[in-house]
Amino acid sequence: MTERSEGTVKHSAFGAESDEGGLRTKQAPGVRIDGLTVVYKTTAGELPAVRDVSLELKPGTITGIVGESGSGKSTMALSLLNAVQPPGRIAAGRVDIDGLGDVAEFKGEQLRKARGRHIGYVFQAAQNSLNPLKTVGKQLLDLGRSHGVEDLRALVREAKELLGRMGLDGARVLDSHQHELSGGMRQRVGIMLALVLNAHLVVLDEPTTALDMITQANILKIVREVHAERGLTTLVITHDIGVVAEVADRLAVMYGGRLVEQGPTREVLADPQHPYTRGLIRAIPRLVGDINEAQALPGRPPTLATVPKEGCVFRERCALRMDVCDTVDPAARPYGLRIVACHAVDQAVKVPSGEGEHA
Amino acid sequence: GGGATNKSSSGGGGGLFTTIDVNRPGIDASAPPNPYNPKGNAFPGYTTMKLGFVVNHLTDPNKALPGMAASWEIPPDNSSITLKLQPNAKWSDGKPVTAEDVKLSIAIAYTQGSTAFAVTPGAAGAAADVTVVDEKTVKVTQDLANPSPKFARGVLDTTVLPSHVWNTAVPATIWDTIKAARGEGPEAEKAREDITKLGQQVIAFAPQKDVAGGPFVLERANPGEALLVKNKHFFNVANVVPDQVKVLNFTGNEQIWNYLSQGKLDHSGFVAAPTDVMTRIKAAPGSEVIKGYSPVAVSMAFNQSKKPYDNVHVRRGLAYLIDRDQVTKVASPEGGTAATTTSGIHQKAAGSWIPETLPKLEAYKPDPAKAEEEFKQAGLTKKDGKWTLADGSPWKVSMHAPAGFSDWLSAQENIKSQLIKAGVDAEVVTTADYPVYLEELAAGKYDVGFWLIALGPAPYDIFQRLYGVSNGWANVGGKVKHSAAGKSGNWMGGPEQIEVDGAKVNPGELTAKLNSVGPEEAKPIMSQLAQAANQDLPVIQLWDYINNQFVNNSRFTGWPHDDELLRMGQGVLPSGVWIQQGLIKKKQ
Amino acid sequence: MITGTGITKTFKQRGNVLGSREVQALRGVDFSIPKGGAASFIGESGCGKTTLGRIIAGLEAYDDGRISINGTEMSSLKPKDRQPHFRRIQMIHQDPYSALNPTRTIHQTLHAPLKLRAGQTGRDARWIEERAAEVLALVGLDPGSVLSRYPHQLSGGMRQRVVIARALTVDPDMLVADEAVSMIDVSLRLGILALLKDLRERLGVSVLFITHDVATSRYIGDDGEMYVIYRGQVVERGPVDTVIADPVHPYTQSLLSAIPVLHGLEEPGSQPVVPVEALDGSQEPTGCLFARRCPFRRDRCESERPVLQITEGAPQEHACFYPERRDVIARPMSGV
Amino acid sequence: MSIVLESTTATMRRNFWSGVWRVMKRKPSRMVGAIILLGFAFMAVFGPMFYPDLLPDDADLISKPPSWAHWLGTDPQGRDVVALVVKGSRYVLLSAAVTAVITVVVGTGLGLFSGFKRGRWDTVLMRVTDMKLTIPGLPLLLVLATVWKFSNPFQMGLVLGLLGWGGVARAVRAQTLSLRERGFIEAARGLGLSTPHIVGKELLPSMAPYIAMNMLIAVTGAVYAQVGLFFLGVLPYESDNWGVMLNLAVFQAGAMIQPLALGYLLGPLLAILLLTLGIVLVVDAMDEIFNPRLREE
Amino acid sequence: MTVIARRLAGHLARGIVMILVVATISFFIVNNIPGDPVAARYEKLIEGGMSPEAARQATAVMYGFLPTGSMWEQYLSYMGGLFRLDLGISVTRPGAPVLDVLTDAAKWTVLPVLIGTLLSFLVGVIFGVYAAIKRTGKLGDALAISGSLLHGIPQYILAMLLVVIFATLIPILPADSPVDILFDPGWNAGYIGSLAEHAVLPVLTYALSAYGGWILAMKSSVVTVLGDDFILAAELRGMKRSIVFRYIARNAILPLFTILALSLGLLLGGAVFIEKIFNYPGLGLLLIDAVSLRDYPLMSGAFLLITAAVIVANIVADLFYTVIDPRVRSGEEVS
Ligand SMILES: Nc1ncnc2c1ncn2[C@@H]1O[C@H](COP(=O)(O)OP(=O)(O)OP(=O)(O)O)[C@@H](O)[C@H]1O
Ligand SMILES: Nc1ncnc2c1ncn2[C@@H]1O[C@H](COP(=O)(O)OP(=O)(O)OP(=O)(O)O)[C@@H](O)[C@H]1O
Ligand SMILES: [Mg+2]
Ligand SMILES: [Mg+2]
Repeated sequence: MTERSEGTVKHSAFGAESDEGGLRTKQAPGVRIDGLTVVYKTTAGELPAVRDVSLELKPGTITGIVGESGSGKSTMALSLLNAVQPPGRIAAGRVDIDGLGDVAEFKGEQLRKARGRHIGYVFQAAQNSLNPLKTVGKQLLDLGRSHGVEDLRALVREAKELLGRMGLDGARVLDSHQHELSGGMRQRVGIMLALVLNAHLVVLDEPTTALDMITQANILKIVREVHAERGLTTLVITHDIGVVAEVADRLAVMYGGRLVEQGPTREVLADPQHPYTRGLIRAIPRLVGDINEAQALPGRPPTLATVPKEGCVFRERCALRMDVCDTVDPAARPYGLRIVACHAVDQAVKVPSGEGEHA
Repeated sequence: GGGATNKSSSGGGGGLFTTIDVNRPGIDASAPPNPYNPKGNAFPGYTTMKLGFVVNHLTDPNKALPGMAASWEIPPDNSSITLKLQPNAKWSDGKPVTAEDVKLSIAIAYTQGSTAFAVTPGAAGAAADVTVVDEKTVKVTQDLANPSPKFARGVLDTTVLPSHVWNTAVPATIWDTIKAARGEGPEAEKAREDITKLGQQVIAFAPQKDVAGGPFVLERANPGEALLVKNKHFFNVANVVPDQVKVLNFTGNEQIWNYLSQGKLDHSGFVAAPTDVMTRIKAAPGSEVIKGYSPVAVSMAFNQSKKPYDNVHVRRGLAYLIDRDQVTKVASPEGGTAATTTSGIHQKAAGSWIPETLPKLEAYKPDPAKAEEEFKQAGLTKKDGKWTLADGSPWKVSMHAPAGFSDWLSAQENIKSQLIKAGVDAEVVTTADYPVYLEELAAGKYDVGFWLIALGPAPYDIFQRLYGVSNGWANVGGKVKHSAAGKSGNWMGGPEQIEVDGAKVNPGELTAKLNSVGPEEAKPIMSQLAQAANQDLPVIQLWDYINNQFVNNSRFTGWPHDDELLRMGQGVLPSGVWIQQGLIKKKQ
Repeated sequence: MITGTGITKTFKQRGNVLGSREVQALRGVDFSIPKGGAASFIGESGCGKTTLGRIIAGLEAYDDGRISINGTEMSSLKPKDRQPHFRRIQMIHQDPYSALNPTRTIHQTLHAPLKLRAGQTGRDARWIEERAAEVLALVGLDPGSVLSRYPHQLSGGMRQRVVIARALTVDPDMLVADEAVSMIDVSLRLGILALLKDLRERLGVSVLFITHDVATSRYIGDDGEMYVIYRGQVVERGPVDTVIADPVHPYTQSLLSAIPVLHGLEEPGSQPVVPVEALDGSQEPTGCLFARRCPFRRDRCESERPVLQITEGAPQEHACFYPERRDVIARPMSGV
Repeated sequence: MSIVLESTTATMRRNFWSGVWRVMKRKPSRMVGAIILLGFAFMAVFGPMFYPDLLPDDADLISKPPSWAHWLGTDPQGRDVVALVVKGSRYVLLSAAVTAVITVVVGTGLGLFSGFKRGRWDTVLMRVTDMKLTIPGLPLLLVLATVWKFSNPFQMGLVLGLLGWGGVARAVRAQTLSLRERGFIEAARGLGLSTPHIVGKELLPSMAPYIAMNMLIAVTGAVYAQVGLFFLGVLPYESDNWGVMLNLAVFQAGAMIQPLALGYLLGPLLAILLLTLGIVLVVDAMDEIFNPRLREE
Repeated sequence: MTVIARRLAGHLARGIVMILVVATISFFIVNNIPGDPVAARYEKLIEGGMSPEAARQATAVMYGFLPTGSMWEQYLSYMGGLFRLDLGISVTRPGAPVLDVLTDAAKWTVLPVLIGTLLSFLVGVIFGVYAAIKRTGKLGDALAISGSLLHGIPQYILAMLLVVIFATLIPILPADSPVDILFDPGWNAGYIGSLAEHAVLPVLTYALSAYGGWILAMKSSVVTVLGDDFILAAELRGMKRSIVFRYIARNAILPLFTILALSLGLLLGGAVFIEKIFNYPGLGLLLIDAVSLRDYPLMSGAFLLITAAVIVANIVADLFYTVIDPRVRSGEEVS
């Protein structure tokens, strides 16, 4: 049950031709989320956990979504598979995936087939995403049967290669039950199951939460490498900016169900525009430098019930709060390569229009 | 209720006769066809035959219907009985019934102890000798050391078993042992021990197959019921109508009510039933309740070693308080008639035995005033409407009854409520079951309990319930010994001498005398005892039982209606006797 | 002043009839935390940080070694008499959700220990109430709005503050904060860390900080000491900033290498150390505990176990035969 | 300030009851259940006072079907069935209460002790509990009925209670073990709070829904068991007792075959069903009542 | 496999201890019964002029264990008999060894209980799944409430209701003996049919009274499993509904199997009411009869057998769990 470090892996495995016609030929799809609103039914009526979110995942990129607990990250990730669990539902918006269409409209078999084969999902609590009574191998076969894979042997071979790629002994892992695997191994099995059917869009919900540092670094490395090797479009969801900074090309920041800022990771990190992003980055403890530079955000993140119904969701904790914030929900506007939803930023852009396009 | 009985009257010819065995514990599939096994699947009257089937004549204890014995002769001095067996009697396997069978059956009876065949020294009415006169004749003589007028009854009430089956149950030398056991000294004692041991053996004896002497033979039994089929070799087979008999197991009164109201039973012994249920039963097509004399009465008995029941005035007071009509109406409206008075004799028999005395007895009609007077005489005082003992301590009439006896419990509940209304506190306490009840009763643990009396027809049997062992008088070898209250089963604890119309009498001695006198001599003694009981009230006679039998005329007719045929000796299924006697006919 | 020497602890996992597994959670750990001082324990999951913290807080028995609190040697006392000493060391649990009794209001939660204290010091009910408000104010909460609430009516950060307030009711000498911020929202973590630091400065409470997030350990005070623990052994120990900036033990280095780099703000170190294997506690090596995973191991590492020591060229204590400085940590990009 | 604080305790107490009220109001079924249970409690405590010690009987009205005068008819003694049910409720509910108290006290006590102390005591106690749980209750009761007389509701309750604590002890121990691992228990120990405080104030309230639920279940179990025993007729007859009524109704009044006597059967039967219903409905609310989070919502 | 063997050994050891404990308890209960029948009979024989030795022997024939001698001697001889499977001789059926009587009765209990339980298990589990999946709908609610109520109604009341309805008001089913005597026993349609017909009501009662428990247990088990992440994960991987359903069912039913085994053990003794009301000649009725007729050897024998059944069921349940749950199999405990 030891994990081998990479290096001994045959990379050719990924290039090998599969018998399933067309599987290999697929391209990394682009995804366009448009005006997505997801509501949960509560005692206080239907409340939005994700509100009017638009986001584009460019083919072949890794996008990271960060946000605090309850900001709607998982809800949004699930929406990508049209899998929001009752009492929640997608109330509005589209989720267009290249080669599939608007997933939000999908139903029944069509939806099921899309999941797994086209969209891989790595679960937030990957620790528990396996059936405790069945070996990984058996679950793999179930997966294959569900998707009409004819050559199950090839599927197993593929799985073994994937696991081997991630530094695990494939045969051994396939023969194991979940409780026989460590957290890091389970997470890798989760990634394997998301990819084994050759999905090219992968959603990872908090892939490293509850793992310790070294394992986390290991998993992140795997995510990055597999992404590159298989040509994927990847969405990583996390509350830890560090994780995003490690892997993501683009970064989207969520707060109270809204996307408050998105853009290329480096740009956002280096020059955050939205006061929340700024606060979030400033709140990261740093290894070096003056510890007084880092500051906690005042106040506390909202819950479904306390998210303001109108106006800016962040205003309670915002240093730049203006009157308009109380009544008008700031629209998401382009800011260079970025999109920011903040009245203050709007003004800043309007006034010194010439500069600041590139930081 | 079962649905199976109707649909499969598979027997043919005379059809299927359905009855129920009200004796408990009932049919047990695994039990052997052994009449002595407590759970044994032998059905007296159907599969097993007695020499004669004793019936309940009002005054003659030796009256019986012919069984294996076709006829018998008893000399006037009651010293012997000569039995003539049925000339054609055969066992169900075709072998003839012989005098030897009878002799072995008597030997086996000895191991179990019976009235006529007991090894207990000096037992009253015991046989002295058994002689096989010829192939079909047996003579039994009585041991005249302590004779009993109902000796013949004891002999006739013997089950006849096939010796070719049962000879393995007891050793060939059994008669020697019996003889030895009837003597005295250590050898006799040893012999008696052997007999007891044989008794256990006999109880456990399990013949492979039923060899029946009666009109039917056991085909099979399961836990709920037994199937009997006609015995082709039965001597009176020509007059036996049903081809098959289904004997159901008694599991509760409600089960019988259910069967009866659905008309499923051709005959059933009596079980108490509430009025409404009775109405339903009677409404079933063909249903009939036939009534006859039952030589039993129930009484409320006192433990006179406990205060205040030692005082006759208290007992009389209670007698004046209890409305027996109401008690009977609540507790046993069908099965009994309220006792007109306490005489110690069933009132029907009392009319024959003591016609002159009966009207003179105090009736103890409900009369609170008299009761109050009696209580006062006993020194009881009434405080706040409640009677208390002479010393001022509270008084509660605590009545005991065994749990399953619903009519007794109803009666006690009713008496309780009557007494409480009259200012006498009362309670009903149940004992888990009858054996424990008897044991605790005998141990003197109860103040007041219910007690069966007037067990006719023999005069001695009638009064020994009041003035016998339970009240201190033991009749051993014809000699009466009195033991003190609380000793040797004397739980009634009455005085040895009581005053009857000013004269002191010893009721125990008088009762013992009944055991050896003829009917005419018995009458004055009974009159005296009845008066004694009436005045001293060791018990309050509550109601006299009526013998009811449920029958159904839809399939069979010819049910007997006279008293004597209705109730047979202990444990006999009367319908079997009626059938073998040829009384029962197929309904045309 | 709390010191410990040679603390060992072995857990016997209760197995079935035939065998029980033993886990060596601590193997002779020495530590010393001065009054008002700070120390942090870092290390991978399962390396014994919590166990050590619990032992220090008196919540767990230890097999061997000695602990002295303010000069009193604990093992010389009867278990009963240790209690008051250990009460001076309060544990702040990782999970603020389970650390507060959901059926009791904050008032009730604070009231119980205060009452005990009031009984010991002969103070009255009024003092209890005042003190309750005081400790809440100390942790930056508004007593008026918090006292009558149930834990579920508070956010994670507020709960953690209440937990700290509760610890303060007994005027502790030391707080043991076990992953005290890992379950708190990112934006609020620093607030709690700042509070701990503040308490240190204002009340002179020393703080023992347990974490696997190395960076946070800086925030309870730069005068603190850092203990890097691996499989029950302290492998490196020294002032926080020194250990972070200048680690010499390959294990410390791999821990620091694993910290995600904030690309755009930071540049990764040039010599990252990646362990060869994952942690596998089932084998008991004879030599250096880290040898199997160490990319730099040599023969000696397999046969001999290094002890914590100071060698030339390294300012801090370490347990490595071949200590070497490597540039592992990410540094802020110049110009940002 | 302190005045404000002192009043919080009172407010909280008030809040608790208003919370309970809120929880009960949340579903109409719970209200129905609570009303039923209160009705039974009232019936057991005060019901018998409405009737004379000795119920009036009427030999002319034996086993009568329901009528205006006698809603459920009369028994074979000519007594009113409703009156019998009411009078009988005291025995049943009193012994059930005794059972519940013993079950809960012994079960909770042992469970807490075992789970809290752990170690050798725990092992021993749990082995004993396991053994106890292995012995099937009803047969054991039947056997015990031959020795015990169960002459009053207290004894009955005592025996049933002593037979019934096993499950509770197990459950409470499991709960204790899991709660013990919770931070707040450890914190309380670290703060030097006394064991009675920890057990009484910290552990017990967290287990209150559990215990309350078990108590209600124990009540139902006790009612069934004792009525059943009397029904089977293995216990000595008791006047004014539901089980005896059932027994008499079935085995003496023929209620099962005799629709006219159905009232006599229905009396205790409906009482038991209603009690069951009440408990089932109320158990549903226990979790919410004792959990402040669910209560306040 | 060693885990299984080890567990089995432990269970057997504990089971034997348990049997001994129960035997001891019942021995002492029997010895403390008021109006001790053994002593009473012994006394009677003595009074009847028998020598102490003979009386002792005569009583021994009846009761299967010695009534005299010190309590210890009696106890030891009783326990000795136990090891030889000798439970003594029934009092109400002299000559019949208790063990034979018990096995006779047990066969009447086992079959209906088994059928009734399995039936209710099957139906309850299926409806339970349904109630869990539709738990927000009307039908799910109705199922759950019906479950709670049936679960709450005491068995004897259910049995009585069934008798009243199907045997009295609309007499279409028998409720008396276990089979019609008129059919020849054996493998013929009539006999089997009659057996079946007579078993309908008892089986139905078992089934109905257990059904409520199953539906509730299954519902809550399914709801728990539905909340487990791996189910959502399977759905998100696009697994077929049938496969996901199997995952749910298998994981949800696992804890129920244990309860099933245990309840089968308990039902042997729990059949008391049903057998009493339907006059079904099984162990329960036997026990009541033994109690009400004070047949002590039979009583303690029946009690022992019933307890043994529970112990065996416990062992079976645990081993079963060990076999089907990989977590237990590998020696890890799951709570
Ligand atoms: N089933 C549900 N019913 C009601 N509200 C829900 C449900 N699931 C989630 N929510 C609410 O929706 C909001 C967003 O939840 P979501 O799980 O998407 O957050 P998240 O960003 O993933 O948080 P975390 O970091 O804790 O995983 C939260 O406020 C949460 O309380
Ligand atoms: N009560 C216990 N019984 C048995 N083993 C235990 C117990 N507590 C801890 N251990 C073991 O001791 C070792 C050290 O555990 P500890 O909890 O101290 O680690 P940690 O460094 O705090 O880990 P984490 O970062 O995951 O909190 C681990 O291997 C753990 O499995
Ligand atoms: Mg989430
Ligand atoms: Mg820890």
